[in-house]
Amino acid sequence: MADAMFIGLSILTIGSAIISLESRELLYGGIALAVSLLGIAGFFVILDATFVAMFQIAVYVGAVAVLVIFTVMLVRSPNTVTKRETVKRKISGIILSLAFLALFGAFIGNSAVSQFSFSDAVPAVDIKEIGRELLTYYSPVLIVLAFTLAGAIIGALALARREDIEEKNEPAK
Amino acid sequence: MNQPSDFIIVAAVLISIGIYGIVVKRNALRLIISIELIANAVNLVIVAFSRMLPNSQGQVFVLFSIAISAAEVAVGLGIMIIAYRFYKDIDVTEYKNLKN
Amino acid sequence: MVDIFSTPSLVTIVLGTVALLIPVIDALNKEKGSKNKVYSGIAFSSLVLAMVIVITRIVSGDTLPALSLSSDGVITDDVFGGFFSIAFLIVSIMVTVSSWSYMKNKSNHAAYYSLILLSSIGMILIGYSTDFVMLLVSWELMSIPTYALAAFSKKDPISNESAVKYFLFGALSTSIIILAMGIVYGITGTTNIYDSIVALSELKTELIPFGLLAVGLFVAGFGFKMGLVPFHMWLPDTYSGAPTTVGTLLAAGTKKAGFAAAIRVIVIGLIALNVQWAFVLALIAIFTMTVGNLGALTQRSVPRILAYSSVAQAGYILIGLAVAPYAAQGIEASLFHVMNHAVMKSGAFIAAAAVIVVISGYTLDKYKGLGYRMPITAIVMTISLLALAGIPPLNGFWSKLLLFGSAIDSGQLIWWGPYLAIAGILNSALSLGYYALIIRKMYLDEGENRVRQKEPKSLVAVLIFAVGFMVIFGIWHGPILDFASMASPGDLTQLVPVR
Amino acid sequence: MVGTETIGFAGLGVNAWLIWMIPFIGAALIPALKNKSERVKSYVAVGFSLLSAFFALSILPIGLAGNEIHSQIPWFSALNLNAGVLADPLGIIMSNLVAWISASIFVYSISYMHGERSLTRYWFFMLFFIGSMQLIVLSDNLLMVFFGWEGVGLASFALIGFWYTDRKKDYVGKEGHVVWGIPMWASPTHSGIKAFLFNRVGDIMMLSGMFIIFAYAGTFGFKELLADQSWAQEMTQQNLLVPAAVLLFGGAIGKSAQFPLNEWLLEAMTGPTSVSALIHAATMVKAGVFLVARIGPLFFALAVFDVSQFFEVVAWVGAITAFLLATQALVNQEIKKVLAYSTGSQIGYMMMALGIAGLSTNFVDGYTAGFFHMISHALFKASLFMAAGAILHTVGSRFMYDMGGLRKNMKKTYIFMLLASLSLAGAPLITSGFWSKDAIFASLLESSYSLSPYLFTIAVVIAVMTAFYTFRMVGLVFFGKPSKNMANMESKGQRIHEVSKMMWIPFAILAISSIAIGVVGFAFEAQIHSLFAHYLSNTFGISERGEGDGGGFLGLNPIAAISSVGAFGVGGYLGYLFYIQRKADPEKIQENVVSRAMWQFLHNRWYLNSLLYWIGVVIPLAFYRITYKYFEGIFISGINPALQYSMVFMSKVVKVTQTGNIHTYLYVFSAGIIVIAMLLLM
Amino acid sequence: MVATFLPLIFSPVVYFLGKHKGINIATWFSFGILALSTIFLIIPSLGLGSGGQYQEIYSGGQLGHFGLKLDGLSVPFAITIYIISTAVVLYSKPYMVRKILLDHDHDQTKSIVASKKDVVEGEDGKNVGFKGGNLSTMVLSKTQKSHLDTQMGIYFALYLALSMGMVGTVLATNILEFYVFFELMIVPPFFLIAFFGYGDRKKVSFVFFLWSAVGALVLLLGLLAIGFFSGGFDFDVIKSNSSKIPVDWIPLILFSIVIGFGIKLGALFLHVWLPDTYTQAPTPISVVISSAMTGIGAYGIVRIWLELLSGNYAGYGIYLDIWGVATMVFGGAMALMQNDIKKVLAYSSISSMGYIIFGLGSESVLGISGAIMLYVSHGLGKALLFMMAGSIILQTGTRNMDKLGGLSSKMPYTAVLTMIGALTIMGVPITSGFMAEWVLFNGSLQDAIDDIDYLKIAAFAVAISTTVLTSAYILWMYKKIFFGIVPETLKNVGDSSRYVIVTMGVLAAFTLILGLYPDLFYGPIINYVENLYSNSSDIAQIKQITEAQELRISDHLIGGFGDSKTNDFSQIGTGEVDGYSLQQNRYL
Repeated sequence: MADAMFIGLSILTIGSAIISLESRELLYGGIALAVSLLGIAGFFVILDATFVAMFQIAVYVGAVAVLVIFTVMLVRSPNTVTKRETVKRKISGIILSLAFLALFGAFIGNSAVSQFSFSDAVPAVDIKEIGRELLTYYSPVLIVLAFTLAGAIIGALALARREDIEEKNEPAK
Repeated sequence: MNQPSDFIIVAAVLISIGIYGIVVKRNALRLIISIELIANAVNLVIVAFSRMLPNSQGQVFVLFSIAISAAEVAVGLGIMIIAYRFYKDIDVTEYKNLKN
Repeated sequence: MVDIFSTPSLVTIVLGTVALLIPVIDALNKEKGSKNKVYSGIAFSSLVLAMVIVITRIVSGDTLPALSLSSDGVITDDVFGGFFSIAFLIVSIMVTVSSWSYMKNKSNHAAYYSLILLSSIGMILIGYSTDFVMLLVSWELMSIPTYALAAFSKKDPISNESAVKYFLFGALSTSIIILAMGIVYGITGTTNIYDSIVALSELKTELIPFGLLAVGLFVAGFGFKMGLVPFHMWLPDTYSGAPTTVGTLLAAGTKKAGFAAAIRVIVIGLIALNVQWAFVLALIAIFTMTVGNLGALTQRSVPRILAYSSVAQAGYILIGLAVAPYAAQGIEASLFHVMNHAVMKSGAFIAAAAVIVVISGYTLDKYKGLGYRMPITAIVMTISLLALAGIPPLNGFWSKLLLFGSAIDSGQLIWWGPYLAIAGILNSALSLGYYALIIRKMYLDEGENRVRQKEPKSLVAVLIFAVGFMVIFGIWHGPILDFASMASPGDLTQLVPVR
Repeated sequence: MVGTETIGFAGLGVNAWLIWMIPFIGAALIPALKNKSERVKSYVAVGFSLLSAFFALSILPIGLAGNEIHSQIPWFSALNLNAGVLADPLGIIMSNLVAWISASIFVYSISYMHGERSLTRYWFFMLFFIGSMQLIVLSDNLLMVFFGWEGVGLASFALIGFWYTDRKKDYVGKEGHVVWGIPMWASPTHSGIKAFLFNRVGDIMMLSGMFIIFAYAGTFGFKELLADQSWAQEMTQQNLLVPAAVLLFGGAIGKSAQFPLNEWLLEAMTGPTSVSALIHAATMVKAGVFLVARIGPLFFALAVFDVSQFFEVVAWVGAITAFLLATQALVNQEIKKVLAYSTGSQIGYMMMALGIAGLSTNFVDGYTAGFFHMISHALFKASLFMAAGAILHTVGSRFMYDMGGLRKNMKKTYIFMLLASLSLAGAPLITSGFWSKDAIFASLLESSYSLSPYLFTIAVVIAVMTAFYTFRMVGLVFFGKPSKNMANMESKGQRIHEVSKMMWIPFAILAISSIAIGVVGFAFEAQIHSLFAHYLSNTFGISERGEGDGGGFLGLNPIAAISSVGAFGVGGYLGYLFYIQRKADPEKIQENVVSRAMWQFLHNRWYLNSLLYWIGVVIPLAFYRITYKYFEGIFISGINPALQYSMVFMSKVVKVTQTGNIHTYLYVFSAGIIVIAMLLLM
Repeated sequence: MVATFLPLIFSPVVYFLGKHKGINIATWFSFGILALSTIFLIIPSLGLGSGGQYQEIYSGGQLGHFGLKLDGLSVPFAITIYIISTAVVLYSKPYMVRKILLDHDHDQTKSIVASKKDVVEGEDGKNVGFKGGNLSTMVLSKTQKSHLDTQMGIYFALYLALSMGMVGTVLATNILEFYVFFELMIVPPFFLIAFFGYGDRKKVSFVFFLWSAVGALVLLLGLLAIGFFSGGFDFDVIKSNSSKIPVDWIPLILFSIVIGFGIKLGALFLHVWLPDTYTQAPTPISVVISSAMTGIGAYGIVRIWLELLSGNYAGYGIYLDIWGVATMVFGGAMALMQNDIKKVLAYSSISSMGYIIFGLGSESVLGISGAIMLYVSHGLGKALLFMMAGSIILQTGTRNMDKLGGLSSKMPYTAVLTMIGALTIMGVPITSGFMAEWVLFNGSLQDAIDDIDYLKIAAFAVAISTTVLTSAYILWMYKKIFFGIVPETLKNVGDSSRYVIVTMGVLAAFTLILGLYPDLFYGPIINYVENLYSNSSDIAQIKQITEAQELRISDHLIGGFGDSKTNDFSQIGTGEVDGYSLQQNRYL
């Protein structure tokens, strides 16, 4: 069963990823991104990482994608939609991405990665273990993460804050 | 089927798409979207490894990674919004004041 | 778990508290008006306190010697971290103090200093990390505030553009780093660096290409921060576009954090794969030096010259990394140059900042006759540039000397070692072209006038500190060199069982 | 036989030291008298020269007794070199000759240089010259000889260019006379430089020779060289002995104006005539002869090693020079230059004699002949020059066609010049020139050298020419009608009169002594001969073949005497016919194509001067100019811009890639990852 | 040996003195410092005698010990440097005062637009009969005065730093220390030329700086290789461990050393920077860099190659020989082509450096000693000539030889002193030049003969012939300046100021003293070089007089005057009679 589900998820994820980039309307792109992220969450579920999947949905789909969509709506203007990329650039981009694929293929093919396998004998990671790791070994990281998020918030706030006082002095940009 | 390499291949495809996006797309938001795709693909790889080993550290890693991406995006979008204020546009090809 | 009284914890606590307190104070304070000096003062004192902590810990000998790795924690308290901490703290202090004048007429001071402090924490923790995850999060703690800082001049499209470029690159490279870490995790089963060293040394041959992919991705990910060619392209734009103090932080601080991470991860962590990466790093080093210097040669804007110059300097530092497995003094030399370059580049950038503040010019033409208009700034700029060029007896000379020397030393084991030294030497010669050009403009060309301008006190203080550092530790290079050799892990081949 | 050797300044040694030191001290003092009157300077200078001469006289008895003084002081201890004086008979006689001739010329100078500016300089260099010359004569090693050697060169340079403002009247040569694009006239400073450089060429040869010897012997001292001859053995094994000797002789070629470095002497006549008399006739140019006289026996004494080639070189160089210059003297129009040609030619005789000495079994004969000729030549040539100076002083022109008929106006000058000229021409029996030339002829005839008959023939031909041009000169100057120039002067009210006593007495003395020696020529020659025979045999161990026959004197060789007399007769008669009696008009030469071509050839100095200029100056300069223009100007100067442009170009390339477009950046970033990953995989 | 650092320590002091107390005090203060340093330097040197060494080691560190050492090699160099430096301080005063004032006036009168115009051209036009000695009587405006004081302060400060750098280089005991000083001595001239030079001074100083720095960097490569392979940077360590250097590295190291020092020496192909620099530098600085600084390259070659890597010297000598000869000829030939006094002298310096290189390549004790001595001699001689050029510029306002002539009547003292300098350069006896050159050539020829190497002999022949060329251009220059008719424009020219004459006189006296009594320097030099190669068969040794002869002389020392029966040379003569007669038979 997992096979079919895997293929379906793959198609969903990859397809929506393509759509998110190639859709004419940026808004649809945002939505497609959310779908793609959901697909990833699905993969996580397949991989027995439900906690991570939940986190993915909460943070990525719930926060990031929504944030993107909001931004899309905020910055929406005719320009953002009409400009298209030239074919030349597209082709070079495709070449690069294919090169990347080839690179990964080469590395995977050259190494023993393709022989990796999941051993069903070993049980999947327990959520509790994750928690324990988080609170013991990784506890300093958690604190640092807190600082990181604080930094992001402070930074975002500082950027988003409209500097009305100064802007009055300088009406025209 | 359903071997780790399958997940890695999916991730590789996603990364390639992301790479395509960042070198082709003019819209700054699409660039962010591309980067997010790459980040997710990477997470997928790690979770796959985590399942394969099996090892809890990978999942913890991914948790941090997701959180970081979120923080990054927040700041990134802030920057984009300011950029939009200047140019009334978020076409990154317009941002060419600094060159040479 | 980590000892709360270890250096990184103490520093994090001190700086973190202050960093979070500053915006809070600002939010509570309803009174309008600039609080620049106050915040600057607070930030400065906390940084000094952190510095005192680091130094006391090292001097008292409570820290672990050299570069220590263990599997029981994500951070360690070793001299290597201490060395980088001191370098970063010096830069942060210089940036903070100079911002006192530089940010006078700008807004949002609380956030500004807070971000600087947070970024400093990030940089410091990178130096202490022993775990990929810790490294990653510290990396981001360092990066994210600087994205915001780069865009800090909100009325300036240039600043914004630099931030856009920086951000996109940064986000991409973060993903690359995560991928690399994921691969290493995948083939070793651990995120701890020490464990992965052990695991890698027993790596199956079939998996080596996969490990090499990780190396490549690491090089790209960290190389973005370090400004290595071909990952350097954002760098000149951002360094020159961002507010100059932020440029200082980026050039002198975060760049070095890249090296700290690279030493921790690539040189030490992936030492087992040295045969492959050493040569590639060497190639990159040569390209980096050359491109950096060539790029700087015909620039008209001084911050941009300095930006390109820091690309080139990254190449020099990379020499030490590349030959580290083959020359006992490689890492030591790199560390030495990291410290020196932090001060030299800060000095130069802050001098440029002073020029922007005082005569609001940054092009070479504006620098004409600067020797008469802003004598202190000009002399500091001169000394910094000479130090960057490696003119003895300034400190830059000694570290370059050691770098080239270690490259030559490695020639006993690898054929390409000496070519690194030759390339470095030729590039040093090339770099003189633009360093001397700036000096020439400042002293020899007639400017608009010869009226002496008032130079801001805080900037002058920083500049004098920088000059003092460069000259004193140039003539008396012993202490820093000894410190660097204390911090360096020594003979790397002894570190790990080589396959 | 007692040779005296000392370390330091003990005993008589100090006199030998003082001979050359006193002039130097005097020279050092002269500048201190800068602001004193001309008279003070002059008398101080003359005083010093006389003092030196008296010291020379004081050691003369030692020399005549065949003894020697050798005194050394440590000097260059790092190389174990000592400074020393070596006053052997050769040195002592030469030293006296130099001292006394120079003293008389100094006296002459007081009057001759009266009223000139920069007398300080004049006296300084004159004294400096004497000091250096005595240093050459008396020093005991080649290095110190070289010191003096360069010292006289320097003084010569300074004095040739004494009139450094280059007024037209101080030039030499006929203006407008251009051969092969090379001007044949020269300004004093030009001549000075020319003289210096020609000498320099000789000097480097001499230095090379010295160095080769030093490399083997480790010393420069004559005594040391003679004492331990293992060096010569080593050098012979390397085939270096003859080259070294010839190189040393190269110095003599330069200094004595021998072929092919003869040209400087003619232009050296731009100096004041007193200088010409002292330096370029009586003393300095003899330094080369003296050097050969110094080293000749040394090499000859190394008889086990074959150095005959060296003497062949000496002899033939002498012969060629003598012939070359004598022919040119036939046609020259300037009185001083005629004398200068004659000087070079006579020195050629001396070289011939010294060379043939080494080629014959009887070394002493040729040696004595050469040295005797040197003495007699010094006397009469100094006298001739001073007399010529007196004439120039009066007439104000250096060209002989501006003179004429001076016999009446300047009687004393005429008489004494005639006496000296006779000596030069070799008037039989009463002149020293006759005896010395005769000795040379004799030694040539007696030589066992296979080519000596040719040398003898050449020598006789030269003697004919000598007599001819001597009479030509006397005729042009003193006989015939007064020239236009003189008429002009008379018309301007300038009386052409006899020179002052101070001027004519010195050359009178020299001319008379020349004749005096000639009168007792035979005895004098015998005296010198026995002296040198002793000297050579004692010092160098060169024994006389015929010593056992008693007397050991070469005697009056009838063939030599006859040919000498005949040469004088033929040459003198022709000269008399053309220029004194003026029976035949020398202008007729112009009418005949062959003779005109010959005249032209001689007048253009065998094209030798031009050739040397082309080789030594014009072609190198052109080459340098090309180098300067193309190599230095384009290639070397181009390095900087080329580097600059290439770097700037590459910098531009880097800048072009920095497009400012983030897509480019990201593209490069991504591609970079691929490249690096592939590199790693390799 | 605090002497070395005195100038550096006091260099800022001089700046402030100059700025606040005026130029006289600054001048005499600088002079005092340098004179004091010279004395400090000479005292230990005298103690050395002709051998031994005096060493001070100061501090240790990872990179080795830093000390200062005086031995047979560094003594001549150090003393020459300090003597010239000291003398030039005094010389600088009148010269620089005039130069600065002229520039200042120039700046005032001329708009910035016209700033490209050549300063020298501007000077050519007018003839200022300005006497440096009469400064005190000149009325200076206040701004002029303060400008002058400041500028002179800067000048002397940089000047002291320069002289310190040069002395430090030759006294260093550690290759890194050596390198530091080596670099240190190129920075002050850069500023000095840029501030006070002529013509396109900015560009020239730039070129000078770049080339020197490039040379230094190339050198650094070699030094580092030496240091790292031999396990230490101290001379002593390297010397004892030089065999550790891998053989295949030797050519590379030597190459970098030779190129590095070659640039400093201005050897052919690497002389690009030299002519312009010498020409456009202010004359006192031309004096110092030409006579003292350039030759330090020779010191470097001797010290680092010949001494430290002595095992690898022989065999490469011929290349140095040929290069030296080419440089000599080239420099001399180019000097003949010039019209500008200083340019002639600049090319002449190239030529002289060619002599030195030639000497160093001679692979003989004497050749190397001669080359070292030639440094001293060239220093003194070239200093005199450059000073002459300076005083000509000072007095006439031009340095174009076509516009000069007959000056020996106007400037008799200068003419005489110049002649001494010229003789020194030409290598004519009683000047130190001859003493240097003959030893040099002698050594070279000795080596050539020892090796029976025709290439070397040919090189020697060309080299010694080049002395003719040297004489030619020097005399030609002398003739053009001092001989001939005085041009109308120069009728009012007088002799140089007392400062100039006295300084030149002192240097002239030194060259004469050395010419007469070369032991002063040759003692230590030859001793040093002999020690270097006492065991090497590849290096031509000095041929000593055999013991028998030594004995003979000492016999006389005891026996004294009058007692010399022992030296009957006739014995020698009779011993060879047979051989003699044998030879004669050929002609019979």
